[in-house]
Amino acid sequence: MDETAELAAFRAEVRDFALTRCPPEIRAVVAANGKLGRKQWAPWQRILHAHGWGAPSWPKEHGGTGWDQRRRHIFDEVLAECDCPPQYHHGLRHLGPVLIAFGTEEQKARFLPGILSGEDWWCQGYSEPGAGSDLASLKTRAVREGEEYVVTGQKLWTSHAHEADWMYTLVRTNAEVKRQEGITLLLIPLDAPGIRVREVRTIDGWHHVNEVFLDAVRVPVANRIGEENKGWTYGKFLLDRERLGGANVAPAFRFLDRCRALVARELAAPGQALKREQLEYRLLLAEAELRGARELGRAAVEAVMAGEPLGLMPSELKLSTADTVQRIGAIALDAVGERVASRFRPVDASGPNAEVEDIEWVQNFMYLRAKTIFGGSNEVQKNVVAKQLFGM
Amino acid sequence: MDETAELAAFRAEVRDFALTRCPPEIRAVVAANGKLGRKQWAPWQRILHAHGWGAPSWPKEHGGTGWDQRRRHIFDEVLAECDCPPQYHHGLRHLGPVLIAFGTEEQKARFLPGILSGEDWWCQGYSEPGAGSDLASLKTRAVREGEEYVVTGQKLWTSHAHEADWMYTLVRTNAEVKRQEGITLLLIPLDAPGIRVREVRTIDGWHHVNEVFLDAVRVPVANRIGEENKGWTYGKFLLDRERLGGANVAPAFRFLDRCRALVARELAAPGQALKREQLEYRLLLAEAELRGARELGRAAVEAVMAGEPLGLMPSELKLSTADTVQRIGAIALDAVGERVASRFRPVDASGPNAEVEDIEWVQNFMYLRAKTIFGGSNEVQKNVVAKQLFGM
Amino acid sequence: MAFEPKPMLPGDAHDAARRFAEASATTLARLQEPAARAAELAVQWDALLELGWAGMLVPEDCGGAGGTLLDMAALAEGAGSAALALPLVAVCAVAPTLLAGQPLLLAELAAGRLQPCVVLAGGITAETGRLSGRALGVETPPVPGHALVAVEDALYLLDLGTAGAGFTRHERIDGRLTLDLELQGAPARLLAADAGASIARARDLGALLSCVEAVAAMGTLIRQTIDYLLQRQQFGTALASFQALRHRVAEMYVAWRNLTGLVQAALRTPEERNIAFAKLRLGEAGRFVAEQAIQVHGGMGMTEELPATRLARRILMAEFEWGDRHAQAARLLAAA
Amino acid sequence: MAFEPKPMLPGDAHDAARRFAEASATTLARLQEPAARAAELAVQWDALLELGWAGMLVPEDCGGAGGTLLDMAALAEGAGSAALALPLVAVCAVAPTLLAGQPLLLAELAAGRLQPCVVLAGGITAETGRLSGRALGVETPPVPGHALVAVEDALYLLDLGTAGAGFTRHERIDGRLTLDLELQGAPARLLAADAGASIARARDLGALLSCVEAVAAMGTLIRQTIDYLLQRQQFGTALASFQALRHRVAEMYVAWRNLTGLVQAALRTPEERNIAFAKLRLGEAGRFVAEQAIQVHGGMGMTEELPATRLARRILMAEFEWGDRHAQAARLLAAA
Repeated sequence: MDETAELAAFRAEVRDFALTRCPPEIRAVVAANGKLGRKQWAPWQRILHAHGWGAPSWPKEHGGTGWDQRRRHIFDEVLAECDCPPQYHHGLRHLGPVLIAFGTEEQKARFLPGILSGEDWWCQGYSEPGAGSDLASLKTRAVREGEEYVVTGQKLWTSHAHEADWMYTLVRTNAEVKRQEGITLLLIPLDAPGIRVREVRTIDGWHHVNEVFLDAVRVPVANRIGEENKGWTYGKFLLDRERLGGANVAPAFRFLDRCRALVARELAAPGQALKREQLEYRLLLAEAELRGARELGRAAVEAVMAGEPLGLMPSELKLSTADTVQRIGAIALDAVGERVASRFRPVDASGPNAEVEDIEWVQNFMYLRAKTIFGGSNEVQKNVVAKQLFGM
Repeated sequence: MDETAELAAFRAEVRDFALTRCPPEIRAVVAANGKLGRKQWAPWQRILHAHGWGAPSWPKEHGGTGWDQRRRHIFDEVLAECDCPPQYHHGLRHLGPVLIAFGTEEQKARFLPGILSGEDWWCQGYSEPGAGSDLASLKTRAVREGEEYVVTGQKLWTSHAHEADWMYTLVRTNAEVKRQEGITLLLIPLDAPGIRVREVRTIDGWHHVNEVFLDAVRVPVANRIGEENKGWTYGKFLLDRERLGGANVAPAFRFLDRCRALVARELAAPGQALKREQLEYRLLLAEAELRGARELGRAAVEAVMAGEPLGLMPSELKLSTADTVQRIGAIALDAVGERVASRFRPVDASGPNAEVEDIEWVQNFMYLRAKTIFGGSNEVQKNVVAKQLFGM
Repeated sequence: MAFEPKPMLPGDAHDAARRFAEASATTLARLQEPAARAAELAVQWDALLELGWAGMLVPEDCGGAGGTLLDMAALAEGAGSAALALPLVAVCAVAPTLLAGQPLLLAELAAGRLQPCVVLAGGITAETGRLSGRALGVETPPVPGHALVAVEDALYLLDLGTAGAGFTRHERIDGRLTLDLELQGAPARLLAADAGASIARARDLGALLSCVEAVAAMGTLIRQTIDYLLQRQQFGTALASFQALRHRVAEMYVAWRNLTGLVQAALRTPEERNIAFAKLRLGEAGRFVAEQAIQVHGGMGMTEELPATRLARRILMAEFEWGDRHAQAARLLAAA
Repeated sequence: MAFEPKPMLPGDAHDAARRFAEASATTLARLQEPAARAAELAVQWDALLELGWAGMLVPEDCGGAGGTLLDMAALAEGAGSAALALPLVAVCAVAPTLLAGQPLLLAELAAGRLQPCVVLAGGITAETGRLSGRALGVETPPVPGHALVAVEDALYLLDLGTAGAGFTRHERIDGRLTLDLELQGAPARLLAADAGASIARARDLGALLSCVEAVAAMGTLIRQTIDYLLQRQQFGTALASFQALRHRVAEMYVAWRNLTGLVQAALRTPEERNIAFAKLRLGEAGRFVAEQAIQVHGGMGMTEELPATRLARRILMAEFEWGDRHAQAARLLAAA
C-alpha cells in the first residue's frame, strides 16, 4: 500500500472507531455545542486508552501511538467530524511531553499512567491576575524550606481546576534575576492544605475557569520538574509543541454545519426569507475563510513532516479562524437571539421551558469571545506577524 | 416671524433660487456624479455673486452675506439637495477669510473682488512630496532679494492648479528655527516665469491634481500675507475655519440616492434578486450611518451658534462619513463593476460605446479612496480622538 | 482627565434614574443565584414604583405626571447608563401607550397597582375571549401580575393568576426577568378590538427607548474601557499607549456618537422611519462596541462580575427588544 | 530583511512569466495614451506567443506543449505577480478548454494564428448561424481577430472582420484591452451545439486562474506596501513603526494567506465548489487588500503611476472576471 492509500485506510479505521465506540451521550453533548467536562472526557479517554490510542502525540515507549504528524492530524480531524470530544489536552498534550522530556524516572512512572488512562485529571496554573499575555510577570512565590517548597499566591483563568486532581504550576523561586530566569515548574495536588478554588463566573454562564488561591502550600521538591529557576524553558517547550494546535479546523466546520442547520430551521417561514438570505450569505463567507484555514492547517502539517520551520503559520491559522468562528457564533445569535437571549438562566426551578432549547448558541456566542483573547490575543498575534514581516 | 419660520422661509428661498437659476447643464454634471471643474464652477459663482450670495461665509462689509452658521449650513445643504455644485472653496472659504483677517487694504482691494465674482481662480500650494499629513516639514524655499522673494521647490496634490490663475503658497523662509516658525504665506500667479504645472494621473482617471514645480520664481514682497515666518499661524487659522466643513452631509445623501437608483435599475432582473437584496441591505446600513452623521453635523452648527467649542465633532463627522461614502461607492461598484470596470478608457476614438455609460461609478469608487486619506487621514483622525479620550 | 460621556437629556430625571440604577447594580453585584436576584429585584421594583415613574407618561387627571416623551427618555437614559435590570421601558412607557384612552387602567398603572408585562410578539390566539398559545422571554416585573397581550389588532388584559395561564421565569443575559407564558384558553378582557395603530406606536416607543438605554450604556462602557486601559500595564507599558487599542477605542467612540445622532433625531421626530434606522444601527454599532469592549478588556472581559461585561450584555440584548436589525431592515425595505 | 512572498508554484515557468510581466510593466509605465499602450501591448503579445504559451494546454499532437493545469497556473502566477496586462488566461487557458476536441483549431491556437477573445457572458443570440447582440468589455488580444462565442449551450467561432461584426476597444482599470462587440446578423461557424459542460468548465478554469493571478498580485502588493512603510518617514518616525499600520498589514497578510489556501485547494481539486469558494473569497480578501494598500500608501496610493496602484487595480478587476462574488454565492446557495 502506498502512503496515500494507507492514510485513507487509517482515516476509515479512525472513523469506524469513533462512530462505534464513542458513547452516544458523549457525542450528543458535542453535537449540541455543549460544554465538555471531566464527566465526558474521562470515560472517552479510558476508551481510547483501552484501544491503545490514549496518547497520539507520545512516543511508543511511553504508551503513545508513535503516529507521525499526518496521522495525528487525521485522528483529530476525524474525531471532530464524528462529534467526538477532542482529547483533554492538559495532561496529554501539555504536561505529558514535558514529563517525557524533562521528568525523572520516578515522575514518569508516577504520572504518565494516570494521564494515559484518564484517571488523573490535570489543570494548568500559569496565568495570574494582572498578568494577561505577559506571562513572565507572574508573582506566585515558592520558598524552599528543606525538602519542600512553600507556595503562596494566586492563579487566574485556571480551566477545570474545580474538577482536576493536580495542577502543573509556574512559580517564582527567584525575584532577583531577569523575570524569565527565576521561574520553576511544580506539580501540586489540588487537595493539598492551603489551596482554595473559586469559580470565576464567565459571561457564557458555564463553569470552566477558576481562581486558585495558594496559601503556604507545601510541595515536595520531588514534585519539581527539572531544575529550579528553569521553569520558563519547560513552559516554552510546552507552548512550542502546541503551535500546531490550530491546524485542526474540523471542529469549526462542524460548528458551521450546525449553525447552517439552525438558520434553515429557525428562519424557514416565508416572512423570514430576507433575514435567512442575509445569514446564509454570511455563512458562505465564513465557510470560505474556514476552507482557506483548513488548507493552511494541512500545509502546516506537511511542513512539520518535512522538518521545515512553521514560521508564521500558527499565527496565520489563529487569525484565520478565531474571528471567523466568532462570526459564525454571531450569525447563530442573530438567528435565535430574540427568542433565546431573553431566557438565559431559569429563576423558577419548575414550570414549562425550565430547560431552554438552543440556549447553547447564546452561551457559545459569549464563550467564543475568548477565541481572540486567550492563547495569544489577536493583538499579540498581529504583533508577531508584523514583527516578522517588517523585520523590526 | 419666529426663528424657525424664518429659517423655513430661507430654506424655501434658497431652494427656489437653486432650482431656477443654476443652469441645468451644470446640475446635470453633479447629478451624474461627474467631475467638476472651473467650467462649471465659475459661471455658477457669477450667478451667485450677481444675486448677492457670492460669499455666504464673509462679513457684509467685504461683499459677503453676513449669514450666521445656521443659514450657511442650510444654504450648503439645499444646494446639494438640488444637485447644485458646492461653492469652489479655495478662494471663498480658504484664502478669503485669511485676507480679510490678515491682508493689507491693498491686498483686499486687489484680490477679494475676483474671488467673489469668480474671475480669479485660486489653488492651494501646501502639500509637498514626502510631507503627507506632516505639513510643517515643507521644503520649498523662499529667499528674500530686495523687494522680492525667490521661490524654489515643488508642490504636490495641488488640486486645480491646471485651471487656476493664482496659488496661495506656504514656503520656508527660515530653516534655522523650529519647523513651524520659519514658514511664510505667499500669493503667486501661476503664469509667473519659472512655474511648471504637471498633471498627476490619479487612479480615478480624472485630472484634478498636479505637481507644481517652482524654479527661482520671483514673487513681490507685496504678495506676502501678514508677517514673514508667521505663515503657519495663517494656515492654521484657515484650517480651523474649515472644521465645520464636514457638517454638510447632504451631498452624501444625494450620492446614496443615486446609488440606490442604480442598484434598482441594474439589478432589476429576477435572477439578480439575491444580489439586489444584499446591496439594498448594505445601502440601508449606510443610510443609517449618514443619518447619524447628519445629526452630528446639525449639533456642530448649533454648537457654533451657541459659541461652544467644537471639540471632537469634526473628527467624529469625518470618521462617520468618509468610510460610509466609500462603502456606498463600493456598493455601486459591486452593482456595475463587471460591466463597466472593463471599459475604463476608450482606445479607439470612434465606434459604438466610445462613451461608457455609468463609468463615473468606477471613477468615483477610485476617487473616494481619497476621502480617508486627504484632509487628515482616518489614522490621523483616530489619533486625535484617542488623544482627547485618553487625555494622553 | 479621563473621558466622561455627556448625557443627551441631562437634568434631574436623568440623574435620579442614574443614581437609582447605580445603587441597584451595586446591590445586585453581591448576589449570584437567580432566585436571590429576583427577590432583590422585587424590592427594587417597589422602590421604583414609589418614585412614581410608572405614572410618568400617564395624564395628570389619571393620577400620573403627564410627562413627555423626553421626560421618559431622560429616565431611560439615566437608567441605561448603569444598565438597570428592571422593566422601566416596558411597564412605564410601552404599557401606558397601549392603555391610552383607558383612564381607569392608566390610574391603576400610575398607582403601581397594575404592573403588566407586554406581549406584542405574536404566538397567541384568541377565541371568544380566551387566549391560547405561547410567548417566550417576555420582559416582566419581578412579581408577574398581569399581561397586556396583542392578538393581531386586538388588545387584551390577562390576569396571570387565572386558570389556564402558566409561566416560568428566566433571567435574560442582561439580568432582567422574563416570562415564558403558556396559555390554554385563559379568559382575558378585551380592551380594544382595533388597536393596531396604538400597538405599532407602543412597539416603536419601546424600540426608541431601548436605543436610548443602549446609547447610555455604551457611553458608560466606553468610559470604563478607557479607564481600564489607562490603569492596566502589560510588558511594562500602559495598555492605553498601544496605538491599535487607541484606534479601536476611537472607533467605538465614533460608532457611539453616530448612533447618538440617530437617536437624537428620532427623539426630536419620533416617526417610524427614524426609529427603524436608529434601531437598525444599534444592531451594528452596539454589537461592535460590546464585542470590542470585551476584547480590549482581555481576560477580564470574560468575567461576569465585571461591570463592563454587564453593560456589554445589556447592549447586546437591546438589539433584540422590539424587533431586531433584520426586522427593522425588512420594514424599511417594504416601505421603500 | 523585508518580506518576500513565496510562490505557490515555483519553477522555471513561474520565473519566466514573472520576468516577462515585469519587463512588460516597465515598458508600459512610460506610455500614457491608450492608443500607444495598445500598440505596445500588440508587440508584447507577439513576443508572448513566440514563447509558445498559447500552446501550453494544447495536446502535443496538435502542436502544443501538452501541459497540465499546474503548468498553466505557474505561468498565471508569474504573470500575475507583476499584473501582466495581456489576456494570458483567456487566450491560453479558457480558449483551448473550449476548443477541446477541435484538433485543427487547437493547432491554429498553439501556433498563434488563432487569437480569439472569449464571450461567455450572454447577450448574444443565434439564428441560422448568424449572431446578433452586444457583448461589453470582453477581454481581447491587442489586435482582435476572432471570437469564441457561447450562445446558451452552443459554441460559435466568429471572424471579427466579417460583415455584421463591429467593435470598439477600451482599456480596463487594470490596463488590459477589451472589446465592446456589436453583432448584427454576423455569420459564424457552429463548433458544437451541445457544449454546455465544456463552457462551464472553461469558465471555472478562468475563475480559478484569475484567483491565481490575483493571489500573486496580492503577494507583490503586500511586499511593496511593507517596503513603502519601512522607507517612508512621517513626523520623524518610520511609518512602519506605527502599530495601527503594522496591524493593518498583518491583516492584509493573513487575508492573502487564507486566500492562498483556498486557491491551493482548488488547484489540487479543481471542482466547481472549490473554485466558487475561492472566487467568493477573492471578492472579499482582494478588495480588502487592494483598498488597504491604497490607504496606507497615503496620497501616493492615489497616483496612477505607482506600481502598487496598478497591482491594486488588477486585484479589484480580478473579482469581476468569470463571475463576481455574488454570482459565486448564488451558485453555491443554489447547489446547497
